[in-house]
Amino acid sequence: MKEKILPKEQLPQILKTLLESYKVFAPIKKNGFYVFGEIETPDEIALNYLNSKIPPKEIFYPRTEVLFTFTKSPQGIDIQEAINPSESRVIFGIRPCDAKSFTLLDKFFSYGKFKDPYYQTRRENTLLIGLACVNPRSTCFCTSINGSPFGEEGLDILFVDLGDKYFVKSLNLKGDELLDQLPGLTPASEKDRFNMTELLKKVLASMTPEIPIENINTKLEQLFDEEVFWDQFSQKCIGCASCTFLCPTCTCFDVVDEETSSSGKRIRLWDTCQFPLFTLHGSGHNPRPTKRQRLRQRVMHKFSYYPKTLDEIGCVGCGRCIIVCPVNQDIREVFKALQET
Amino acid sequence: MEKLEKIMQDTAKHFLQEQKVDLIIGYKQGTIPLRTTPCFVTKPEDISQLVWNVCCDHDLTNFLLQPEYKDKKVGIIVKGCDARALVVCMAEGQIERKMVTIIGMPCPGMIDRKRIESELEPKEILVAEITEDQIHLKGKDFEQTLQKDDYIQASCKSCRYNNPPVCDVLIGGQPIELSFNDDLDEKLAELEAKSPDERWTYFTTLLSDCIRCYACRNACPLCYCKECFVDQTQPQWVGKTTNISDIMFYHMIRAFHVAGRCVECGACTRACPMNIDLRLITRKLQNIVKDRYGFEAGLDPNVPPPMGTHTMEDPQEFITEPE
Amino acid sequence: MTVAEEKSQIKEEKSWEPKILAFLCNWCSYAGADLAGISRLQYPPNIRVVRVPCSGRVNPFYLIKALQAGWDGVLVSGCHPGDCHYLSGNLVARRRFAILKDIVEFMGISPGRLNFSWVSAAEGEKFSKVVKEVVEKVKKLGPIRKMVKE
Amino acid sequence: MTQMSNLKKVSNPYIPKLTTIQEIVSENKPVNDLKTFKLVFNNPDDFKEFDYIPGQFAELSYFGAGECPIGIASSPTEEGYLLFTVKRVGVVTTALHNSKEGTAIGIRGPFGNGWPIEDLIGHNVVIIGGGFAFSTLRSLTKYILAKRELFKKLIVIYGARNPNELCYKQDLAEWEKLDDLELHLTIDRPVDGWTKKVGFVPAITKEVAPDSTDAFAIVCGPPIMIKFTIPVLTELGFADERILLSLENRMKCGIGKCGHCCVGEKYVCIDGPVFTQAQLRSLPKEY
Repeated sequence: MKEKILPKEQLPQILKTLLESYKVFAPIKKNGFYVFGEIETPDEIALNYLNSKIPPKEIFYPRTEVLFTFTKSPQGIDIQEAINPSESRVIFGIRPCDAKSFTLLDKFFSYGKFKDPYYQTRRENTLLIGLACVNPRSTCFCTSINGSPFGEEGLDILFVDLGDKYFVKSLNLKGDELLDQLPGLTPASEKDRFNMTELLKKVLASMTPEIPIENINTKLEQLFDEEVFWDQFSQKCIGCASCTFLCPTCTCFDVVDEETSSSGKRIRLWDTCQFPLFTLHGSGHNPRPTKRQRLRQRVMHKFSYYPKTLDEIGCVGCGRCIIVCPVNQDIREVFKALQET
Repeated sequence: MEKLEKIMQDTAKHFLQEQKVDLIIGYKQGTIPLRTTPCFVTKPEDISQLVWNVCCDHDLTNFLLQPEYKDKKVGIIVKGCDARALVVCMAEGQIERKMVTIIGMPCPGMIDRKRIESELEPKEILVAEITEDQIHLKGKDFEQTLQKDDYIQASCKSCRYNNPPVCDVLIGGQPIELSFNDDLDEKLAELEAKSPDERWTYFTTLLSDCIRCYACRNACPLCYCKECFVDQTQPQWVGKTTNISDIMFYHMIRAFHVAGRCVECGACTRACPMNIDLRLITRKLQNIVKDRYGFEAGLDPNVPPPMGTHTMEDPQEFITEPE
Repeated sequence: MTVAEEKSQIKEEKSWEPKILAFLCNWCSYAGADLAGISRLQYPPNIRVVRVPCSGRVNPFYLIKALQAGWDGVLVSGCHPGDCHYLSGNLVARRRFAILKDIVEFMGISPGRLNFSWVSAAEGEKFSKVVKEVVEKVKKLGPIRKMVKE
Repeated sequence: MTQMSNLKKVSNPYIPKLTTIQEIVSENKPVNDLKTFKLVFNNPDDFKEFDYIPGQFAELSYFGAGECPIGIASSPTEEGYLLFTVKRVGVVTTALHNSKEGTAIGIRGPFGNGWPIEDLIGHNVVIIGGGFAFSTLRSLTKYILAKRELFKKLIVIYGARNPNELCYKQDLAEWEKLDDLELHLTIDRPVDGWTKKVGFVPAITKEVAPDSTDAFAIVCGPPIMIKFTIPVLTELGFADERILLSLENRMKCGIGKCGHCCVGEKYVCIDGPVFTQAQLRSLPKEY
């Protein structure tokens, strides 16, 4: 744990140093919104952002990914595994909520008897340098879900914007090592530390009040069969699934084969529980045929099933689902309604 | 607009009280600024939830096709585009005219919150007040006033039927005339004048962001197929990946499937989480159908859709006729 | 790419002949193609024929999928308007193809990749001419690259 | 990079092992939508690693068409091959049905928990099956017969629409001759030449009335059969904890990652497919 100070004008220098030995992913502006993309020069970075529209999970878990390729010949079938060890990478400027989502994904992809080597291979050799939220959105509710705009979970280094300088904090050994290689850092003073704590207080005070989510688990279970309760939300859902596609903790995927005459590949691609096809049986039977059941599945999965299997809520409170929904479905309304019943 | 809102509420309330309808599908205040959310009112006393403002951009026709409203008498708040979508559904036999009470709203154009939000980021809007021609925005440490006309949604600027062509009651009784400067037709002409290769580059670049989430399809009031072609597996015609060839395949066929039906409501463009603007395609569809068959979708429920009919005299200049 | 591969590719491009997938309606164009054969009419061997019951049976998927699979051009041929065995299949098809062609070409596929014609059972000669013309057109355009799925 | 090498040692659960179809048996000629495939691993070591128990399933790959989860119909006591009974329904199963002997098939597995053999040892076992869902029950029956001394009484009730739809006719013929297996075969409607029971499985279960003391009931079949069989078993005195069922859901990965098969917090692929009726009571009815 090291605490340093970096004058803002030194940031390009830091990025330059990182770019020398790492592939660097950072927020960039594209089509009027922010995404995490690979940068080649420090000036491509766009740090003046609230949060990226698309969560950075796609760096480790891309929308479509080849699992393996195969070639057919008279001698039989030859399978080539499509895992390439990733080069050392840094994700710079990731928000604490998204960093936390990686701790959830890490858990999920390695839980149980089977591990997911594709995610794990991409994920390793990656350092996460976070940028604390000094300006959380009104739709952010990380504090309600055991998170914080200055949260450190999942990060190796945290940057906090103190106006004209960054408070830089390494959070583990890897972070310590990296900090030692970076130029222009000076030790943080007691005053800097004080300023940072004060800033955190200010930011927390500015946030939308916490939504009480204690016992949410049991409440959800009690209400599981209450059609009226779920209908008030699912009624306006148009089933577009933007909420799940842009969720940093959603992990479901589909697997398809694609083939040309003699070779082919098996591909996995993001899928979503919000489509009826997701659960449709070959016989025509569908265990979740209605919007109500599908919306309930999304909520239950994150707030009831996740805690049961992985001991953590499967949501980081980034609020993307609220912002992106074309009909303004607001998951916080579900919590509120839960508290009222 | 407040005046219209009041009349709309009264009218809707009247319909509910008279039991002319079982429920009203309208808009209510959303949970974040500049947003409304669909609302379903069944009791006359709840009618005050209904709002009407320039944030009512969602196309409510979408809901009418859902099974839960099949046997219900529904009152629905529609703008010009929504009414046209409704008419297409009627012409295609999806909705029975007598089951729907159409409450038409003359539409002044909806505002483009996505653009406002994007331009303001990292500032965030916390309070928005909209007057006749201005939008007052307030947030943490800032206050800003925008001219409403500068932030009208692109699809509203290029709108040609802002007043419902078919409705049971037109709220306020007065159609609104729009006079926005719109360059969609010029842009289209410009693109059409380019070479196929340039157009290919244009569309592959535009659509390369597509994540195949099908939000465009789900938001579309006219994409009501029980099983979409992208979900069919026997055989599976369209690959599901984000390979550009698959993406183009999807968008070509989707365009084909809404040709002669699309009413340019802009729901697809609005719903796209990747901000892909599909308006050039939808405008082109209008032109193709109009040029070839003199047809405009969504104006008359009694005229059969162009892809469901044909004549001996249809133009066929594209047929190969060797000398 | 190795030198040998590169060489073979150059060679391939020089001797390149377009591959064209033809959907012929069972009642007219297929019989027309048959007649062309019986009459010993010469036409380029670049087409592969899929017999369909009616031009109205041809789903737009087939055409785009053909391009995606690397066919350089597509031809759909049916009965003349008014002569459809199923009364109006070709009229439905005519509207469908008109719109599809407009959309596909608007989105950047070169005109000439998608072709449509009317050939009756008696028009063996016309069939050979249509094929010649289509092959010529596609030849000029060169191998398809745009829709092909890598 | 050191971490990388650690990972490589763990085998990739998404990569299938290669097998070859050695034999295809149509179970219901002339309808022919039900075939049993005998698969042999190309590499015998793979078979050694394929350590399974009855009730587990595997993901079969027809390369180019995709993958589908299929219950294993052979018993681990049968050496050298695996059996899978496949109904022709979707893309992959159709491709499988159209393939011939010698075709390469990928296989991943075994997956799922399987029938709880440990619990069954030393008890009476009542096996109730309907239609082609009998596959993993065949596996279990075979297993019990091979280790007969470990189990007590064995009753098998197996029904199908008509005699033709009964799978594994050869096995059934052999089982009928055994005196340490009580076999009840039934068909839905009378057919000329059929001398055995006629009637739906729940009714026959009631008629046979297997003793519930010291017994487990193992049920696998179409949802409608299960729905009406459970009350019969309850009436006969079977506790919910002793009624075992095997679930099916749409499934992609088989290893608890793709999310398709989840029922509540349980994944059919890793927590199931076998659940006791007691467990199912606490799960949402999303299967």
